[in-house]
Amino acid sequence: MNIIETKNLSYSYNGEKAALDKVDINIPKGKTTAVLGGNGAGKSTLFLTLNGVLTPESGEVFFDGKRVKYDKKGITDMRKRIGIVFQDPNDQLFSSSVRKDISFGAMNLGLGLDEVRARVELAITQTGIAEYIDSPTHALSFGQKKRVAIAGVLVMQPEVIILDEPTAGLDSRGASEILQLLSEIKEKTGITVILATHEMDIIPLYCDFAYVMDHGRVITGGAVKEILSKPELLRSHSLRLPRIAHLMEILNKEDKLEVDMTAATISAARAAIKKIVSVKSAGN
Amino acid sequence: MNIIETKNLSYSYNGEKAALDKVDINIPKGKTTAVLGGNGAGKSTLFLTLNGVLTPESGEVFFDGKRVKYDKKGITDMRKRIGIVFQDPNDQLFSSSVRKDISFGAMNLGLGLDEVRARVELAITQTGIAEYIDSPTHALSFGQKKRVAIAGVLVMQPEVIILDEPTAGLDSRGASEILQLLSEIKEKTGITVILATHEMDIIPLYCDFAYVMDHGRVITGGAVKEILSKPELLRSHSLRLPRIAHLMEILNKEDKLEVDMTAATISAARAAIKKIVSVKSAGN
Amino acid sequence: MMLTDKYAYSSSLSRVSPEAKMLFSLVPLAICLLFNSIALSLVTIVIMAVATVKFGKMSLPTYMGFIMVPLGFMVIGTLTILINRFEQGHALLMGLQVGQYAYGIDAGSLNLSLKLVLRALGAVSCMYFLSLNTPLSDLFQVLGRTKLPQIIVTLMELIYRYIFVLLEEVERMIIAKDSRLGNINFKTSMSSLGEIISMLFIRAYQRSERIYAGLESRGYNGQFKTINEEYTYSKNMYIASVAVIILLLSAGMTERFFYI
Amino acid sequence: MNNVSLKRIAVCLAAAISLFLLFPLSANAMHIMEGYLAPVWCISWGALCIPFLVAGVFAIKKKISASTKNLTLLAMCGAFAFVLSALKMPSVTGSCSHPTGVGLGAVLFGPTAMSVIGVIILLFQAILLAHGGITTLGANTFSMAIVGPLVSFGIFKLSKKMGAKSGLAVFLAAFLGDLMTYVTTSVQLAMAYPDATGGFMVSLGKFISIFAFTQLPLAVCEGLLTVVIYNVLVKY
Repeated sequence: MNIIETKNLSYSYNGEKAALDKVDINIPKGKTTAVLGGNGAGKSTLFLTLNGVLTPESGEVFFDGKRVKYDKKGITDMRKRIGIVFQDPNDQLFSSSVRKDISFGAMNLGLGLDEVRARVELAITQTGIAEYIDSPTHALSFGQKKRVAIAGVLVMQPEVIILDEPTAGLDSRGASEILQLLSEIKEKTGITVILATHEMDIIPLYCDFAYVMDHGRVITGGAVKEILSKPELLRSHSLRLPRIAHLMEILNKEDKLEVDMTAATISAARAAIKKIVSVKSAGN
Repeated sequence: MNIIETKNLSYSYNGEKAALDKVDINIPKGKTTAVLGGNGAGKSTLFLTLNGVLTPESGEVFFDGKRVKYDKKGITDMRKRIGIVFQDPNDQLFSSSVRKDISFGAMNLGLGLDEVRARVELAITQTGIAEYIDSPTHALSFGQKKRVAIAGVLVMQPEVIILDEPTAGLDSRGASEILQLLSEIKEKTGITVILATHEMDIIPLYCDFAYVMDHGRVITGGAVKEILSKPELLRSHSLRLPRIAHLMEILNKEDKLEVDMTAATISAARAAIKKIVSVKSAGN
Repeated sequence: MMLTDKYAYSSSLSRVSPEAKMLFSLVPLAICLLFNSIALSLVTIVIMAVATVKFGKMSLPTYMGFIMVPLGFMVIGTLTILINRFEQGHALLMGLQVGQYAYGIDAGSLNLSLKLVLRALGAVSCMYFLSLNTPLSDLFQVLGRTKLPQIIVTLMELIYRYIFVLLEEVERMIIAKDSRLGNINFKTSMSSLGEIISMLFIRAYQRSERIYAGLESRGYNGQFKTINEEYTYSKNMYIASVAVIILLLSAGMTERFFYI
Repeated sequence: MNNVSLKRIAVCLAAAISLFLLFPLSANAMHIMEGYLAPVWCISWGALCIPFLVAGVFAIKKKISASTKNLTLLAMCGAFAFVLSALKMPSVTGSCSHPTGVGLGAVLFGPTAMSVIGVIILLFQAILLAHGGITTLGANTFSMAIVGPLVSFGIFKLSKKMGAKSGLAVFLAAFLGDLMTYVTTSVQLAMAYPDATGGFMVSLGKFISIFAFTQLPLAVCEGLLTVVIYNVLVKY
């Protein structure tokens, strides 16, 4: 079942060329969907449209099967149900107290104080930030701020969480920790995750579905494996294969080794390589 | 030959814990050296010290074998010879006119107007920004600003160019274009390149040497191949192997395949895998 | 917010020397103000609109959108001047009697207001010609050659550059705030906007230090020396300026002389 | 008064009100537009600003020679003040005028230095946004970059001296600074356009009352906003 569907969604900034051009996207409930594309592909515009910051010029958005109305009530409702974690946590955290910042969204939902407190504590546990909850916001590292930003969205208990470039600016440990965190939260709460990214290497590890966007248009979409089986298409839209998948592709196409070309993770590649090694040795 | 050497370099911000702690680093002339480390490892502090923006508390810096004096003349001299490209080009570009901004460094060298103009045009060609040279700075994309920032440093014709996270904020195409650009410039001018980064996958492709830093200390340093042969050390300092090298490591250690563990690029890995496949088949 | 800036850079006249464009716009602006004549103002409005739309190649609807911007002030200001207090029995075109006075419009105030509206529109068109066809950095270059203290011109250049950096930053912050329902009611909007502005100030403060380090690293020594932009010398622009000035002066003189 | 003219008045009033709703009446409406003042007023107000600006330039030079870092900081303050003046205020159609930003800067650099920054901002507002104008720059500078900040600065010092709580002092400074800005603008307009029979005072009354509609709520909002900002910055 799709929790979000867009039909023919179009938008342009001040009458310039379309930032979104007839976008049809389906986001399956409870899964992780990646939206891939280089800078300026239209990913952020799409998210701002889903969050009601921008009103589409034409086309429709359906949430849980119901058409979204872009009036005050409709937008507020959408913001309750879809949370966005922005790329730079500095843009998102404006309170100097971490706890106060996290509570912001929940307070705005008009919940009782006890409920807000309980949710804040839950979000702190979920994101593992208890350790620095009493530090001032500006004393946190970039990765810590990112977690606080995620907690500030989780506290609203949205049905969908959108993350714009969640790994940007993080070192490798930080990046994999954040992605691990998201997987855990998804597992525990059943939340639907949407990630915008251009880091191809994380796609096969953490995503179920993917869409490729370029110049405001959806180029292709589907299961991750399917998307990664179209290297030429990816390349013609500023993307590349994950490095492991690229190696497999070369081994297969150039070196005529019979490895599984869609193996994109280290474990899949390892299995694929072991297979040809044993086949070769068994064959002779 | 080393163009830069530091000995026992230490620095701390306002008496807090050391941001640089007895740093010994050697930068070989005409090569590309990576300084690796997670957020807060001390990379940026090191660079600001090399550029004379910060004065080290203790220790020495040698440029081309000569000890650098941190007085007005020494600092001016160092800034002529070492250029820094900051992570966020918005911190670096101060003029709304791209051409004026590029000329700033050259004018500060006290060169004649004709010479400055010639150098500006050269830098424009080298960085491939002619297309948008007449646009205002604020209308440029992040990647375009990054190139302008590089041009603004190249115009001073320094002997060393330092880039702080050159690929941060760029999509994969943008990132590889910038790195390609650097390789070309290095080839043509013989300039020494230093990059700070935490993106491990680019290291084996573009760098000759690497240093690992953490908490202001140098953990290890040497040829890239050597550094990458210490996966445990990297991991204990928030870093990881490039993905391809990681695959090779697993194939070697877990699966006991005799692949070259230090193959970190796609082409090296390809050769390594082909080798075991043919060995296996020849062996039987 | 509509900034003229983007259009200035894409104008077909953007590379014409800024001095020529200043001559073409500022002298007519002064004439317009001095003469305060209906005919002259009308001529100015038409000339500047044609120059910007036809020669600067700006779309007419966009230009009209810009012309609407100062109307807010004009409506308030002009209504106030239009409606006056009169003694009883004064010949009014339209009016209302309150107590011993009549409030309304008479021929004199109508004439004054009409002249004022047209003069202001004429002057605004002149200013628009300059701002919609001349990149601000070109104006700084001209100012740099005047007697103005250098430090002021430098500050202008820097402020202009950082306006865009901060605008982008604050826009992102406000979007992020609203996505967490930060505009749900007046009190929340107010306090969160205040906090965002404070945060913006702190970020601006920190950025100013990084920028200074950036300047230093490129050898900043207390002076902002850069090369100058070069422009196409436009003889036509100067000829057009002189022609327009003569035309305006004669229109103004004629009206004054014959008092139409 | 006959029926016909009463009807006319009603129509005019309706038209005026609808115009009020159509155009974003805001602080921007406080900038005297290009071409609105006769040359004599442009020159006089401009001349009146000069001593303040000259003092400001000296103050800035002094600040910068004390620490060259102040240059980029001043520039950032200027950009910050411009950006503030372009921000939409919640629930009120309009944006805050720039005394908020200039006020903050005045605390950092003193009111005369900020008056120079104020002129630069006003020039940018004229050129980039068509708020105000080049010929009216002098008049606008006097009301917004000199009177406003000086009043704010003075009130702040005064109320602190009288033992007012910081929050109240900040509110009064911002609120009264705004208020005095609009009174000054009204004076400027009334001097340029005295009422046909009632003269300066009647005209001033007209301008003040018409601007009160748009400016009072804004001044209150801006006062409140400045208090929030002040509190956060003090904590920081």
